[in-house]
Amino acid sequence: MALPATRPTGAFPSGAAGAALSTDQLLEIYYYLRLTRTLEERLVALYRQTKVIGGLFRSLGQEGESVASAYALERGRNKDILSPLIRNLGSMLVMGAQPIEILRQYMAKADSPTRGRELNVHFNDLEKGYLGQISHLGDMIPVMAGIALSFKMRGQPRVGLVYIGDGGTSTGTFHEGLNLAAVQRLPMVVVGEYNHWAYSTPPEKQFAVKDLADKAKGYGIPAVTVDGNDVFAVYEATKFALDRARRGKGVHFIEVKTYRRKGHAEHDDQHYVPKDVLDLWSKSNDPMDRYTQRILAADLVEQKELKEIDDRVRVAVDQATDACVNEPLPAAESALPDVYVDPPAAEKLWFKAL
Amino acid sequence: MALPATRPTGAFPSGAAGAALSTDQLLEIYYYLRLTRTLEERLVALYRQTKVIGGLFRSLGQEGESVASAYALERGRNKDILSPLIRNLGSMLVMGAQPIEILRQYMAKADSPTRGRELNVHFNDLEKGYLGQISHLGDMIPVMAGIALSFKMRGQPRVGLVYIGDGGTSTGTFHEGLNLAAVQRLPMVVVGEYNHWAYSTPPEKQFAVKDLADKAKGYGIPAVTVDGNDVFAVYEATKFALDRARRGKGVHFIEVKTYRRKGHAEHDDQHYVPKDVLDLWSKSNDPMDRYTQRILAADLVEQKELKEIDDRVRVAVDQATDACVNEPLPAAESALPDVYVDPPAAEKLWFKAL
Amino acid sequence: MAEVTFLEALRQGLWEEMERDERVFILGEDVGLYGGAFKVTDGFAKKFGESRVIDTPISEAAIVGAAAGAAHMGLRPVAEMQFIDFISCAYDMLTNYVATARYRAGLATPMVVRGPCGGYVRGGPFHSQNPEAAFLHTPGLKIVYPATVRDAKGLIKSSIRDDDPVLYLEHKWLYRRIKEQLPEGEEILTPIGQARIAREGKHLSIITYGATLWKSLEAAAQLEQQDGVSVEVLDLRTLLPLDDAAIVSTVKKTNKVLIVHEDTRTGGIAGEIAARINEQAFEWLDGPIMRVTAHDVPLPYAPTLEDFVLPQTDDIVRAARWLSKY
Amino acid sequence: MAEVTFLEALRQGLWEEMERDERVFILGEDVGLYGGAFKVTDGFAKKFGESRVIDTPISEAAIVGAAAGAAHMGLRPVAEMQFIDFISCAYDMLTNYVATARYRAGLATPMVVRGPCGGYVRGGPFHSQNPEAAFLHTPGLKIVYPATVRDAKGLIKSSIRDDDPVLYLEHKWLYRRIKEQLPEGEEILTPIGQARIAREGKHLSIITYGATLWKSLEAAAQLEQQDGVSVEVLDLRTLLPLDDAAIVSTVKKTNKVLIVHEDTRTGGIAGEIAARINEQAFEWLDGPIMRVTAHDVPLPYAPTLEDFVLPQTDDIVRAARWLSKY
Ligand SMILES: Cc1ncc(C[n+]2csc(CCOP(=O)(O)OP(=O)(O)O)c2C)c(N)n1
Ligand SMILES: Cc1ncc(C[n+]2csc(CCOP(=O)(O)OP(=O)(O)O)c2C)c(N)n1
Ligand SMILES: [Mg+2]
Ligand SMILES: [Mg+2]
Repeated sequence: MALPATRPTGAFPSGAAGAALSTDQLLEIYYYLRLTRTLEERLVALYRQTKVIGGLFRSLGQEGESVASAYALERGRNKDILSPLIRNLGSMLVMGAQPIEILRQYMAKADSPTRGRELNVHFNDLEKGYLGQISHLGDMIPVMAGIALSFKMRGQPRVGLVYIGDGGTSTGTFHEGLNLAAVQRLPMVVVGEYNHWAYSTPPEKQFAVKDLADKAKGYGIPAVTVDGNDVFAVYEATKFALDRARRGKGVHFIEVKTYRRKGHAEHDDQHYVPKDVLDLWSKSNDPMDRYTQRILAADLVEQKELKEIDDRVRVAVDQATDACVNEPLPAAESALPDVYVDPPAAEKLWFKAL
Repeated sequence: MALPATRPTGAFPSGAAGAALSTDQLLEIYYYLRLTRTLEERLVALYRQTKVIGGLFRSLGQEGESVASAYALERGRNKDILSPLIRNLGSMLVMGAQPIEILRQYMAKADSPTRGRELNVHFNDLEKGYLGQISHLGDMIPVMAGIALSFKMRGQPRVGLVYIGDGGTSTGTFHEGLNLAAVQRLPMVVVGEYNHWAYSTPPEKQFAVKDLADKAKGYGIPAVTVDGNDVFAVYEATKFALDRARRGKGVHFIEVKTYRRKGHAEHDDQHYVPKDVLDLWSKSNDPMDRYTQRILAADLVEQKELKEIDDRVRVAVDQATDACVNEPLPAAESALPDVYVDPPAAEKLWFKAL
Repeated sequence: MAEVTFLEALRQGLWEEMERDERVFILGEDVGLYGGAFKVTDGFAKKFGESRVIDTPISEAAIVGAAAGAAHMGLRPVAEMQFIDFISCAYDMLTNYVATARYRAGLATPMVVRGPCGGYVRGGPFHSQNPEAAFLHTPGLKIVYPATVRDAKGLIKSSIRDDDPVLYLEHKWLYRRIKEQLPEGEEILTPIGQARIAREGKHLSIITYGATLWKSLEAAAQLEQQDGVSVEVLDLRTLLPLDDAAIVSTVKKTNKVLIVHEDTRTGGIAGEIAARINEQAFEWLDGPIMRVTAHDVPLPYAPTLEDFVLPQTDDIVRAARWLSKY
Repeated sequence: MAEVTFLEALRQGLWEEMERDERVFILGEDVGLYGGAFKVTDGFAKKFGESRVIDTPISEAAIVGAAAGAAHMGLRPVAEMQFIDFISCAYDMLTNYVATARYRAGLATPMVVRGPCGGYVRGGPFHSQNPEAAFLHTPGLKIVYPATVRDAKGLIKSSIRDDDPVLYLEHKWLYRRIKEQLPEGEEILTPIGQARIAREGKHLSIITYGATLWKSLEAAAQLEQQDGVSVEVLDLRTLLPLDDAAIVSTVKKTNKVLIVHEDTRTGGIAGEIAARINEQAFEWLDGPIMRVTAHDVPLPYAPTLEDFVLPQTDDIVRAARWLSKY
């Protein structure tokens, strides 16, 4: 399968994988898309109420590639492992992260997955199959290479999928990790998100190649560029790459062309982004719109079913919010344990006891 | 000019640049080839006499690419800048480093360029146009990018040339520096030395592409692969790349295919290198032999002239050795000055004064 | 005179040096048209042109390395780390290449690496770091750490003019929180290597820098009022090289020392200061040199946790009270 | 019993753990067929196969990062740095990703990073480094530093079995210089976090580790003989977490402390130790805690320079003599 480099227009490529998806699956994908968007909208509301403690990062316009790529994985215990970035909320939800976990993380609640220690989507559940990133861009590539190495060493039919932004590909760790994985022919898929911005920096100040996929040529691994706002194209490309990796053929690079429709974080008014470009992407190239139109137009699902999901999601997000918004922050001294297994807690400093 | 990827065989490609070189220049190139080899042989002798303090690194078999690439530069004050690696002794000599400086460095003499502080070819003369490396592979790529950036900012018609080994291309700093230089279209030339080994590691464990030149594709810069043991081919390719960079066209990557004919360092018996391969390279693909045969066969120079150079070199190396071999090591307290401009010297520790 | 913030003072210092000396240029991520994540270089690209205010790829090692190369050629680069936490990606380049250049090879490398550091702002473990201790161990590098508006300006200017590489740490909690009247038209240059007595006192010395200077001053005021304890506060300003004379002199004056820093305790800079005091003023000590620092954990995100982990004014008060009674 | 070198003991420890636990594997540059630059893993690829002894590209950050990923999945990687100087290239990965993993995200990351460190061997500034101080400031990481043949073995084995990431520093000057009889067949495990009294004494304590342990023992013998001064020598063995109990106990016994380390002075680990002693045993001190360390310069290559810059037995003797008379 040689997927063509599709341009991010409103046109729908007629992929084969779409047909392979059952109605339930199509609806499930819709569910995750909707959940991502609704949950983020809720986070914006909470952010404005200053209930979100730190920054808020949006994936608006990128939910399609996140959900579709994760949906192609084998999920569950001892299956594939995925490492998301800040804009891959959709991927995490697909992998089984719960809305309440996300809400608690952003609000630094005591019962959040990291017990208030780390922010936003920086958390893991290796049982469910996701490994949170650290802030330092690029670092997750070598780490995922190590995970994939463990699969290879143990002969497990598992694959590791890791995301990298157009900006993140400039880091040394991206290079070192991808090269190591390529040489070792590890079962790893890299999804490069060409969303046109790295904070305020456009691609032409980030690299001198046209496509991220060009970078794969330096590692001797295959690459494909797909329309990142076409759920089917991303799903199809990822499936292919995963199958290939699972068969021991090594690393595969998938470039998804998409657009970051919000600022780098909620505080960034993105004045550097041309208004008309933003409009174009939001009006005629929204991944959810395109997906919805397509499954409706092909009579694969009914409008009513989608409406039901929308309602279900709204209720779920409401309930999750209500359940945790007034939860306490972690107790101060809970900051001390688990730096090491042994000693079990950091020493409480002398002046605290005076 | 699209130079073909030449295989490292004994055949001589008929480059155009050879013709452009005057007899004096051809003899000068021969001089530097001979000087490199003779000086290294002298260093081996001194090493066996334990006069060399640390390790000894040989460039046997790689003198051609070193000398030819450096020879293509514009040399002298405020001209091009070159940054050599441990196996680019030839390049440094072309740039004007003196045999006695090399000898003193290896023997850590008080009057060595670094006054006994750094080893082997790790020293600079920015007036002459060379910047010594540090051990950490890859680091010189960003540094040279910064030098080239200064040329661009000041509108100077100067170029920076930097070497990187096949192993060194795996480092994060190689990636970051080359990408930055490519994006900024800096006047920089990178010579990638495919010498088949990185210590004991062969290329297929170092990267998954065939040629180092493939790596350039990920940076949006042109690349060429040349027969590194063909002095003319390397000279020609470098000249072309330098001219292009000087005209503001940005970074150029030159891969030289060659062979490391000695172990990683003198202590390494290179038992992991097949004997027959070594023999083949030394018997039928020695860069000096090929160069000599070619200029003789084409009647460009006379045997007598070469012989004179050989003698001259021997005398020069003898004299340099005699002049410095018994020189003193640096005085102990000369270790303290020049950590900073101010304070001018590190504090002498209290227990030394007791 | 005009009242300016810490951030504005830093901005002014950079601006003045860019105007004064055309060899000065800025490079980093989003420093150009966007003006930097914290707007420190806002308006610079417009004024000085994109060739002197360079947006780079996300490549900290390349940023620092390229700055070094340009510095060798006589330019005066100022490299921004978007957050100082990312200097870890250039650790090799800064410690091995840059810091050693003069010593090992006689190379001049006049350059500044600067970036926002420090906590108290809910930034979590990777946007709140205090990297000074990791670089204290680097002969050839200088480290400055302004705590006041005046020094924000005076130290960036001195750093740019210094002939050696300088790591300039700017605490983001101070950016917009503190303000000061600065004279216009006057050249403000804070000498590198000189600490400053931020408050005179008799009974006990607090040695500190950065954000905890303000917490220490608060504590000192409280102690004066509530306990009648007179606390001297020394603002180090330069961490490498340390101003031994100023440190020793305050110890000899008060005979009791509390070292306060925001960084984690083990391996923090307080250890070095304690060792030096011990060596140079042991006989003058009327009590142990004590430390108020962060707990030895990565800095957590939740306010309750962060506030507990980082040293607070109350902690300083309690510790100083204890020591004053020793 | 068989007499083995330090290097051989380390090799045995690695070998035994590879045999005992199939989750253990090795990765690094030239560790496979070549057996490592210093031959620590000589014969391992042949015995355990290339899939458990992996030759990597020259990519320290990827080596450390991949080790972490594999460790999360339950393996027990041992990552070799060809020289420990190159760990600087993985500084971000080790301090930010690896060391914080358990704390920030509940991730188990049982892995060892090891490599030859230290000077006295004419390696010049980039093949002689002592990186411990740069990592002392890293909650979540352990640092061990064997000085004896027995501990070379005992600590590598304990490090591999430890459930947290361990930086294992092996001094290359010791590799073939020291020998010891080791029992065969007996399991040698040195507990992490415990210092060891290498020589009992009464008048003065030397706290040290690594190569300078041997120089300190030499000095102690000389002082005993020539001056009748009885010196206790404490071999730290683990640098993070420090064994406070052992440190405090020797101080309380002798009341005078000399801290000796090979690393440069400013920002070296001696500062931390001095601060702790000060805090925990101030009243027991009969003199200032003094340091014998390297000078604050990058380590030069020439023997005359290196010998002057690094602490020598004579320096320790002179310093201890001075302190004993204090
Ligand atoms: C090593 C490193 N340097 C700098 C940063 C600061 N930073 C955070 S996000 C970001 C831009 C990332 O752009 P990209 O990789 O394209 O991801 P996107 O935000 O577009 O999803 C930067 C510079 C960082 N996190 N890590
Ligand atoms: C960052 C870094 N890691 C490891 C080393 C140790 N080392 C020195 S030379 C070398 C092999 C270099 O191979 P290559 O780049 O191909 O150069 P060559 O020796 O073939 O000229 C290695 C691994 C180093 N110098 N720097
Ligand atoms: Mg992006
Ligand atoms: Mg090589």
